[in-house]
Amino acid sequence: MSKLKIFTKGFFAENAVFVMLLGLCPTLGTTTSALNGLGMGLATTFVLVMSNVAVSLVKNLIPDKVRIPAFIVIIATFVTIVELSMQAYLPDLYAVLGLFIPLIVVNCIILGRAEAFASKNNALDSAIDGLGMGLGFAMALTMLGSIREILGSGSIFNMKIYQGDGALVFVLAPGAFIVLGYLIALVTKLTKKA
Amino acid sequence: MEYILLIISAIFVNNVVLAQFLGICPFFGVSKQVETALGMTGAVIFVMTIATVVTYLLQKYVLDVFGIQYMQTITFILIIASLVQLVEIILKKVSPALFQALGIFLPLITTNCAVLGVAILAVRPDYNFSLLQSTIFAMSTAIGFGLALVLFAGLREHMELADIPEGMKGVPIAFITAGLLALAFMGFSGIA
Amino acid sequence: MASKTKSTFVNMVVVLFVISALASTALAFVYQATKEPIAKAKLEIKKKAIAQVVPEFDTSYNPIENMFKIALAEGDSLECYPTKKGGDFSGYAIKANTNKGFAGEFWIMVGFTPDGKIYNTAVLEHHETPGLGDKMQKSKSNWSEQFTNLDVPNIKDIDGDGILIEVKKDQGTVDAITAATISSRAFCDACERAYTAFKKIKK
Amino acid sequence: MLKTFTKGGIHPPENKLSADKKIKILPIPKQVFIPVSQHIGAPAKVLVKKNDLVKVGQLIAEQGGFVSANIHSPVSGKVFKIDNVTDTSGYKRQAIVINVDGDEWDDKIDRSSNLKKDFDLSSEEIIKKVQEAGIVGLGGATFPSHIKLMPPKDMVAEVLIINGVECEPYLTSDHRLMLEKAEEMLVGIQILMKALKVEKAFIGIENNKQDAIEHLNKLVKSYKGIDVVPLKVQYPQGGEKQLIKAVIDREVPSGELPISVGAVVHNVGTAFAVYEAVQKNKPLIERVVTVTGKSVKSPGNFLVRLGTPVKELIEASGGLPEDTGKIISGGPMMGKALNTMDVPVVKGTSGILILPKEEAKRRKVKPCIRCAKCVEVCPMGLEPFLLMTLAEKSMYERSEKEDVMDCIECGSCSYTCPSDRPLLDYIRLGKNQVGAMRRARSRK
Amino acid sequence: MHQKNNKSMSKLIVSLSPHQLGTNSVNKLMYGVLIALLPTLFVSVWFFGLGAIIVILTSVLSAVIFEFLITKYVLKRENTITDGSAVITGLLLAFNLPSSLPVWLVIIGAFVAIVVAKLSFGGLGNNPFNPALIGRVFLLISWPVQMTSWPVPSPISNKFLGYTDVTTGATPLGKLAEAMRNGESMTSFFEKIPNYTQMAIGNMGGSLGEVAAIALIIGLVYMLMKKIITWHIPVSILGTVAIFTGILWLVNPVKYANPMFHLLSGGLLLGAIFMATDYVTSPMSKKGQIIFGIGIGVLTVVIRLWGAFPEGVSFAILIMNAFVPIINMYIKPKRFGEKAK
Repeated sequence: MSKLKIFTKGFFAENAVFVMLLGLCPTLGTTTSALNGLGMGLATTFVLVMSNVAVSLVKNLIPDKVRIPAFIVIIATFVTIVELSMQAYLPDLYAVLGLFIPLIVVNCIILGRAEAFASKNNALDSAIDGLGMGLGFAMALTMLGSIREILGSGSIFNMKIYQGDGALVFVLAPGAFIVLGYLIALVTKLTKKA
Repeated sequence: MEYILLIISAIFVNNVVLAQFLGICPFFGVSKQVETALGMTGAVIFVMTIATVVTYLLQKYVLDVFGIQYMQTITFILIIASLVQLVEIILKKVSPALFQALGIFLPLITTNCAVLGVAILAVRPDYNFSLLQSTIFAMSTAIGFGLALVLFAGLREHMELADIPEGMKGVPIAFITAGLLALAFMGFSGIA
Repeated sequence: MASKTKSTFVNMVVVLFVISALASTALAFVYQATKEPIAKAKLEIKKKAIAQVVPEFDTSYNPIENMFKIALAEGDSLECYPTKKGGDFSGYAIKANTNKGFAGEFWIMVGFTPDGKIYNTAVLEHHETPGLGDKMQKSKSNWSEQFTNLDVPNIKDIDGDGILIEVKKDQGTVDAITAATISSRAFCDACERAYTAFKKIKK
Repeated sequence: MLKTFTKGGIHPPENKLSADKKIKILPIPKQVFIPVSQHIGAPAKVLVKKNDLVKVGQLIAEQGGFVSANIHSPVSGKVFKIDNVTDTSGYKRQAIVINVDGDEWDDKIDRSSNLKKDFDLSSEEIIKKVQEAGIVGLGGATFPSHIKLMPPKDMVAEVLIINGVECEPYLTSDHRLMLEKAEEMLVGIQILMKALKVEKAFIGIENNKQDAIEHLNKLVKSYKGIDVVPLKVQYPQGGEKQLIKAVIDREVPSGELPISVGAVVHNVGTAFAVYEAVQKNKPLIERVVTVTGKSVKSPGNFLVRLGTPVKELIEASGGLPEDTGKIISGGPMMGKALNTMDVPVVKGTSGILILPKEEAKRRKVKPCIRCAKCVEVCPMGLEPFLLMTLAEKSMYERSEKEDVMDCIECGSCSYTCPSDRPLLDYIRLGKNQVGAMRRARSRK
Repeated sequence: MHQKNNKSMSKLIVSLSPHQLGTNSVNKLMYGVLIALLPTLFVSVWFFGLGAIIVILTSVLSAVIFEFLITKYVLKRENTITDGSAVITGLLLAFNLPSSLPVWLVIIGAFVAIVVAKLSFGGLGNNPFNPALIGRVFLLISWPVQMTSWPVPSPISNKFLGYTDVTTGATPLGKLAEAMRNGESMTSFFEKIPNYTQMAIGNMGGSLGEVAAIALIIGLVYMLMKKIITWHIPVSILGTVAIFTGILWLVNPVKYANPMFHLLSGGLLLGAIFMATDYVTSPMSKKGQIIFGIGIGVLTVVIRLWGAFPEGVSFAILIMNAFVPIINMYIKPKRFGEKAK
């Protein structure tokens, strides 16, 4: 597989959210606005790249039977690093994303990539894979966040684009599910044609 | 009364799936049939309650005491992962039939973020829960998860027999349904 | 390619132990490195909030270091951050909570001038409904401006229940946020609690 | 309050056009077609060959298994051929074709019309006579009657129920029989009671046959143990299980026979046939058939020799109307549509119904709106909408769990469906598939 | 002769029984519901004037147009307008809206009802949730301010052209929620609201179609007579609400309003008679329907008395809609000859 392909597959062909349906909790929970979605996406990307690299470096040292716990420890370490750094340097974003930051650890994408890719490939490829997957995830979250922000608050990245109140429901839980449902239908339709 | 409110709040008002977006993966993954949904519910109630009790004690008597709260994520997830293993082993021995039915879902509980999420929520300083409160909170949350899961499974089984348009079949319509279910559950808001 | 470590018991224990040890060490290091900034960030938020709700003050007298608690009832106390200007107390920022919110407890900072007027308010933390209750935040709407310079001691207690800061529906003077009466009422409750605490200082 | 069954049911327009038309004897046709499968169970075995000469009442095919029935020649003449002939099922099946020559009867048969009330036979002897005469259920189910007279060892018959309900719209053959052959029928009932060793018999008759109820009520006084039970008009009251529920308020458990609640049900036509077999030595060679339909010139009831082509019946009632869309053997609810008028009248033919094109057209099928009307009317307490969807989606395992096999195919669901969905068609498909599944399982 | 016969034979229609079908039809049922809604329509126009007409027309028209466009161009299925279900959805949606709601919101509501709640699932017969209620709740949560501004009704003669320029006031239930929160006694509360006669004829604030109890009950009687619906759902809902609120009222008449008030106020009658009885989204068996009704009754009272929303009928029906598949799965009609288990 070429490096480019490793990088781009995460955007469409194997997009974590639209195609693989992984990491749905943060996808729905943190996308009340485009910015929050982007922030969550980037935080996840960081953890994904770092844990992918770490896993691929130590993959041969870890006995198979304790593979999963070992991966979880590695992932949890990076998650905590993100959590602490965000608290220190981006307190506003941390306040918004809240619980979902520690929950990156149980995001199936990360353990999934560690299992499916990093434990079988070299560090560079794993890093590219993590970056591609992570950015694909971030893209999906930003897209969802943008739509919800536009429909729900009448703004995008906090810039007002129309007067008056949006449809509040899109900021709330029901809107998240509904928008993602139609988005997946749309993405499936477009990718099928292509 | 305080406990009743806690229970109602966790099951209906702040439903873990429909309002808090936790445990979405199993919510979609294990909701194709009501029967498996019921089994999964049982497993989650069990794991979530025990996990919360154990992590609560760990937080109060180890992490807080030694001032190493930053180890929270890492220790909690390890405890949950080993608990799931334990449940798997016990279930295999005690009820092979149930194990057969749930076998594939049990590992899923490890990555059920609702379990970790509830464990973390239960020790949040601003909640200031007692051990009993935490336990009730965890159990009610799990029941709320189960309620949403079973209702959703029923709706999906119903849709198996319906005439869903081609482009909406499968995942998309499942999300729309979940959205409408969440919309209905908004009616519970403010009960306290 | 190096051969894979075998799953013997010793190997497993050793590997897990080493990984955990490395992880803890790494975390301990990061924790140490971020401890200061986190504390600073938290302090910053508090400082900003205090500065928002009281008149300009002399930085020589640190309100955070001089924080004191005022008990309202058994096990219920509020934090007060006093400020000075030119040697005299120029304002009191009181961090008040209420559990009457739509989605549970929320925290606001209420600043008083020494004569008992509310100088300004700021929302610290809340879970109110986006688009409705969250309009009490300055960034979302100008609703909370009606609390600015609110002359609490001169409000007439019309319904005689001893509470001064109330929404109009409860015979008070405050306009509620449309469709979010509960949040508005809770906000008033927090202010009232802060005012009660303030009166205790004055005594 | 009149008695009826309690679950489901519909009340389609009765359309009993031929109710006051006396039974006419249809002339013997030139050629008759006698299928060897006129009953439920194994086909009868042919005993004659081409060119054999036969008399009226002569055994021409004998019982081909435990569940099967004898067949006698309804005419005299020469066997023309033994060939495959289209019957009411629409399939070609083996049949004996006889060219009619005169009307020469078997000597043993008493052809007089005088009423013979007394009989002195044991239960076993009666059953043997019934069996020999080839009598089957004449209500349409065509289940060999002698089997119903022999309850399994561990079960005892307590009561005989005579089905004079005739709940199918249009049909009047049973109604006429009750009016014109009442005494014979009552004697037949007494014979059946004797055979079953029961003391009690009820004749269930729907309230729309007031004259028959009155007539029989007068006559039963001189017959011990027989009562007439007027019933509220409701379809499908003629269904065995529904009738038992209506008359003696017992529910036959799912998958079991009426005898499990101590009841045996026979049709009025069967009772009459039993009379003729036992008292007159006359095997089952003719029956009453209603020919009806709104466009039919002169609807009527005919006493017809079995094997007579349907065409002859239609000719006798004024010919085939111009706008005919459908010819049905039986009633509009459970009858079978014919694809040709050449099919012969058989033991189970209770009527020939001719529907004009306008009524026969299938309506456009619309989506199910889940109005639950089919659930409301199902006399078996099933959920037809679900059974149809399951069959549509080939989910037969679930069909079985949803008790598809309990369906009695009364058609109430299809009748009532506002979306004109062919519920029963799909339920039949489900029943077939589940039946095949069960057979495959039992083979294992 | 033989030839000719065969020819005429080939025209015979052969199909499986039954050969005779009843006179029920979807159109007949749907138009029956529409007729049953007419009295309510009349009352709403009488009390809310031009506003009612604008909201109803917009809602019905946009529902029909959305149904037409989506079925034709997106789903590419047969036209379903004539079955009347889109008209009913549009009308019921309008009956659940205040008469002063801006037209563009009405259109959005109709879009959500028809496109999201109904056609996404494949149209009539497939949707698990009541489309009109989804439309209403969507609007209520998205635009709570507009959705809870209730014009004060006035007979048509007084103020026909009162669409934009109306005084608004709270519904009796809104006032009840206020009173309960303030710990006000019921005696003083009842002085503030219209009396029962006024409530029964619909002279109070509220959604278009929910105010007129008498008109709604006429509709119910009509539908029962025409066998469009059975009594099970409406009676179990209303009965449950009456019993539940009755018990609370007997225990503490100062704190809780009496059952009569609960029955006449808000959208309870509209919901129980026209929304919960929607064929598609209610259980199939009678037993199931009664459970469904009891569930709606209980949830309605719970949300009314303790929830954030003054009126809970819509939510209660939607929540119970979600239970319908489970109810259908486990509550079966009693089979004939069912063996005791």
